[in-house]
Amino acid sequence: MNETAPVQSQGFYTEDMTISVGPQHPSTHGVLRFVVKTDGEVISEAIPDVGYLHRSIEKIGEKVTWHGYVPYTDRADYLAAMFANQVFCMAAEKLAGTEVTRRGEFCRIIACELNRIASHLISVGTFGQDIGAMTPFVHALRERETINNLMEEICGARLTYNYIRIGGVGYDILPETCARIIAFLDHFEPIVDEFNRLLSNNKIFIERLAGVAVVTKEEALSYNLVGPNLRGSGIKWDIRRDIPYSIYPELEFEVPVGTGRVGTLGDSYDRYWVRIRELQESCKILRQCLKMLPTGPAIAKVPRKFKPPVGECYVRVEAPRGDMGFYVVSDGSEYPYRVRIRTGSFTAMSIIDKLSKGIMLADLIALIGSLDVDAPEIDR
Amino acid sequence: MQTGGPRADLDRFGAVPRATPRQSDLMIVAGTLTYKMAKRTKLLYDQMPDPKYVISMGSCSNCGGLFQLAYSVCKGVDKIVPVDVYVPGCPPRPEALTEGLLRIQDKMMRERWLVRPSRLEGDGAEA
Amino acid sequence: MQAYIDQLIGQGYFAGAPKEVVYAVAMLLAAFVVLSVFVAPLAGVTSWLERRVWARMQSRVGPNRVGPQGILQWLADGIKNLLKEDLIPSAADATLFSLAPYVVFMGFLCTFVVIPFGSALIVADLNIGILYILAVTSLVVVGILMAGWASNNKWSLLGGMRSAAQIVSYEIPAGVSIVTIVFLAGTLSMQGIIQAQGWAPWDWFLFNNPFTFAAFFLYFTAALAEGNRTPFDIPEAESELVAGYVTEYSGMRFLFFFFAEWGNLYVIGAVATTLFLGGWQVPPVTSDPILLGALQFVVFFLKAYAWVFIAMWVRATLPRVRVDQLMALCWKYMVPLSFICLLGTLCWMLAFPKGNQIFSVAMFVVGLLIMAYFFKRVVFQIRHAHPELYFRPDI
Amino acid sequence: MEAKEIYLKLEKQFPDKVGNFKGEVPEPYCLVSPEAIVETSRFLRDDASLKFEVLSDLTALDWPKEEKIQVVYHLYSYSNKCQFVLKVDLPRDNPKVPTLEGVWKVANWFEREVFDLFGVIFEGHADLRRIMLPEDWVGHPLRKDYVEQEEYDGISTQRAPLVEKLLR
Repeated sequence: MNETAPVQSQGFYTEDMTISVGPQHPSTHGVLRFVVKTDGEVISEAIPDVGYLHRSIEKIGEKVTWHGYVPYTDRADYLAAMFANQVFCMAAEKLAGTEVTRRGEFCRIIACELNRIASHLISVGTFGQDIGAMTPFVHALRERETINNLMEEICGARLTYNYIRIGGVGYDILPETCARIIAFLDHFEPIVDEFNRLLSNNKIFIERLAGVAVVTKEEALSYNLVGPNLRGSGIKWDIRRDIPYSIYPELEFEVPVGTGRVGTLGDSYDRYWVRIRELQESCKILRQCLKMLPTGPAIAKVPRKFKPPVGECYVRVEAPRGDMGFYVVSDGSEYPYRVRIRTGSFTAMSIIDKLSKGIMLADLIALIGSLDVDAPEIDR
Repeated sequence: MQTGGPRADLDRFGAVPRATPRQSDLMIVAGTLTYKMAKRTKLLYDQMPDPKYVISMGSCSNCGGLFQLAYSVCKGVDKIVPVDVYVPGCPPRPEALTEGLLRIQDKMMRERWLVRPSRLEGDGAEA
Repeated sequence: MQAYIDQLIGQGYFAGAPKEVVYAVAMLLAAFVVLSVFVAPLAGVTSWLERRVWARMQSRVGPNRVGPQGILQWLADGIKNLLKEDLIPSAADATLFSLAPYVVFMGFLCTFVVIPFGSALIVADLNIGILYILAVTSLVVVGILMAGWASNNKWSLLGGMRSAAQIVSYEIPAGVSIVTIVFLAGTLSMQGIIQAQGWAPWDWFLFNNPFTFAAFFLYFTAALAEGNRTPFDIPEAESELVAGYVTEYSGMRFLFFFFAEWGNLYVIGAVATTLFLGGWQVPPVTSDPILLGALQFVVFFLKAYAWVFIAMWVRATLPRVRVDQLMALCWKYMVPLSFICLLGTLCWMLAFPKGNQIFSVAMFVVGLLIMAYFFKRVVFQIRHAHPELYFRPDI
Repeated sequence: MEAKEIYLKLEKQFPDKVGNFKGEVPEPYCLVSPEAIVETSRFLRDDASLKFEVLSDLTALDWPKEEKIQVVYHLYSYSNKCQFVLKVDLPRDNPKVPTLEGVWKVANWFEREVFDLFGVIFEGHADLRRIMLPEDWVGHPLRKDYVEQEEYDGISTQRAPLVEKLLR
């Protein structure tokens, strides 16, 4: 962090101007706003102001039936919709104790890992564009276009899938789709290397990110960063590995952790590099799942009027932006009593205020990109 | 976002995303419009130079979409700014948005440039 | 140009009007012809070509709806911008606001007076050609500062400040690397510099000695920074400052700024070819002047446009440099380096007064080897990266 | 580290302030009196054997029938991989509870959201203002008895259902 002398001490008094890096700004992902006090280059304070995409999904949870709520969970974070579906359905199943069929579990993990690749492609691509490189973003979009086609074959929708239902998955995965997924994976691996050659090992890119906005381990814990942001600071914590759910114990994959590859440990480059490594890990997981795909029904028998017993439960899943937790309380009726969605970006936003003291304006944009926060997930 | 991408490429029609409202003449309202964002959208619309058009993309901005029960979602962007083309879908496919863009171009062809004052007073933002 | 007019006066065309007036009118006419016929469409085509080159590099299709392959896209943009509402923000300083684009535009247009398209094709062969170009391009800074200040918007103020600092500080490396060539050529006039170089590549100043080789790349980087091109396009950095100093501009005024930027690209290419790549020098293949002049024009245009293409290529791939890194790069690295090149060239001229032929050929061969190695790597990457997968997107 | 032992440790440390423990539900939790919440959470975080480093979630439940708002704290410890839930019961008319910002800095934003949507006042909070809704919003929406306003800032919140328009 380059310390700059306080403004007053340079003999003449210059005023800090406040700029609103407004809700409509090319590089705040979605509608976020930062009230930035700066003297032109160095920021003295950046106060985040969110809530521009608050669609009150939690209030709707109290007015809609259990089955009917699944499409709303998609919209909680439309870049990684599959994970919200999965968490809600797992929470409902935990409350009611319904058993998910084995093929249903596999279909869920295949859809989730595909969605993770798409979401990481977006976050890595827009991060490159924030630093100024236009081309990698469009290359990432080209790969995501292929994933969108595959998702459309699996569940009929491109972005908000409504695919995972309570007790299993809505539609079965056809063998041709599996063949197409494998063909895509073979095509995708060299593309990630090419992406690295184009952006990750680019001198200016490294220069812009090494040692910028460093998050130490204690800060990461105290601000409860999760997912790639936490692993970027060197803490090896992945819910798929440490609180194993669904069929993850049977798959072996490696959890990438930030190692201070370029600058110091926990800087923006580490968080970016953890996401690139996770892309490659997801490909490995997908290959194993497709090999072990069992036969059988894709969805278990679930009563149409789904009434879980009175009680509450908190389930968490490793979403692309960290652990997404659903705290569901049911009072035995057909409508959930309270649904609380806890997302990774919400807590990542709270650290921006502390990290942005003393960095440059261009670094604030790099910081937002490296934390990979996006509006639908913060505001719900 | 995907419409700017390689397959359904908006650049073919010469459409370039510009960062400021001053230099753009088509505003695409994509996604849900909440009350907190409504004031700013109106401000953005007013900042655009005159021959300006609005595409409301997605059922959320068309009529509030599946958030009818929500307290903080404005039910439809046409309560704020006069909309020219509504693109259905949640979210619409990239090809649908490109179709919306072509509809705007057709609408432009039919307008006579010299007789434009009606557009200014006529259909301001009906509450 | 002068000789041609003297002949006309000799034949009594201008009814005895004073010579200076005739010169002035002829110069104005020539400048008007060059600007309207050559420069305006050139800047437009550059904008269209840039979007096509970007699209090709991002594996998508650029504008191809207006005209064959979209070649008239810039005309469509221009007319649309003409029809836009002429909007001056109320809080803006109206006179400065409307004046800024013309200052930037004038700064860019004046450079075309001295650009030598051919041995006879030059508007005015000033004997201080290159100094004139340096002076005129700094007019752009004044225009940008006026735009930044007048539009009374925090973003444009920031953009204006940054670009002023950037252009002013990058004029020094550019100027010093130009001075190295002026020493070699012995004259400031553009035609003189070109005539000092032969048509064969090893006669160019680029390969004259290792220092001018380095000076060329220094000049090209500094010129990119002066033209606000990536990786130094901080003033209108899309992601940081919304649109930098052009935030408040709309319609035709906005287009003037971008017109100047695309045209500037060509000016950078033209000055680079004049100084380093032997301008319009052509092997004496034909005798009659018309064909020779046309050949010279084509050679000069191709060389200049090659560097414009490379600038587009750089913009598509490289990310943006942060402001303090930009300044550090300029003052800590480029200015000392350009001084070293200057001193090196002087010592070189002392050592070999008539220029060392063998070394130039050796440098030229080294240049060819670098190019060959570069293209080998490109071919390797294309073969390695499974090209067939690009053409079957719907797998 | 079973939930029962955690509760016994807590019981020993804060005898009268920690209430009825429920072990058999999927999420074992215990009730804590509002004044003791800061000490108990600091103890849970710093104690060598417990080490709950992370406040993974902070939210509230509105029980109009029992006339109370329940603030729920989900604590999680990465080192011994276990979770514990603290609950605080507050009266429904003016719920007040001391802030946990001192213990975990992430509480700052969680508490602002609970204040915004439930109206729970957190004493000692750095800047307690609305986070999700615009400043001039009336009422706290996530309460069960929240009724939607007719129009906000000149924009009517109801959209005439299409069917009526056609029938008319």
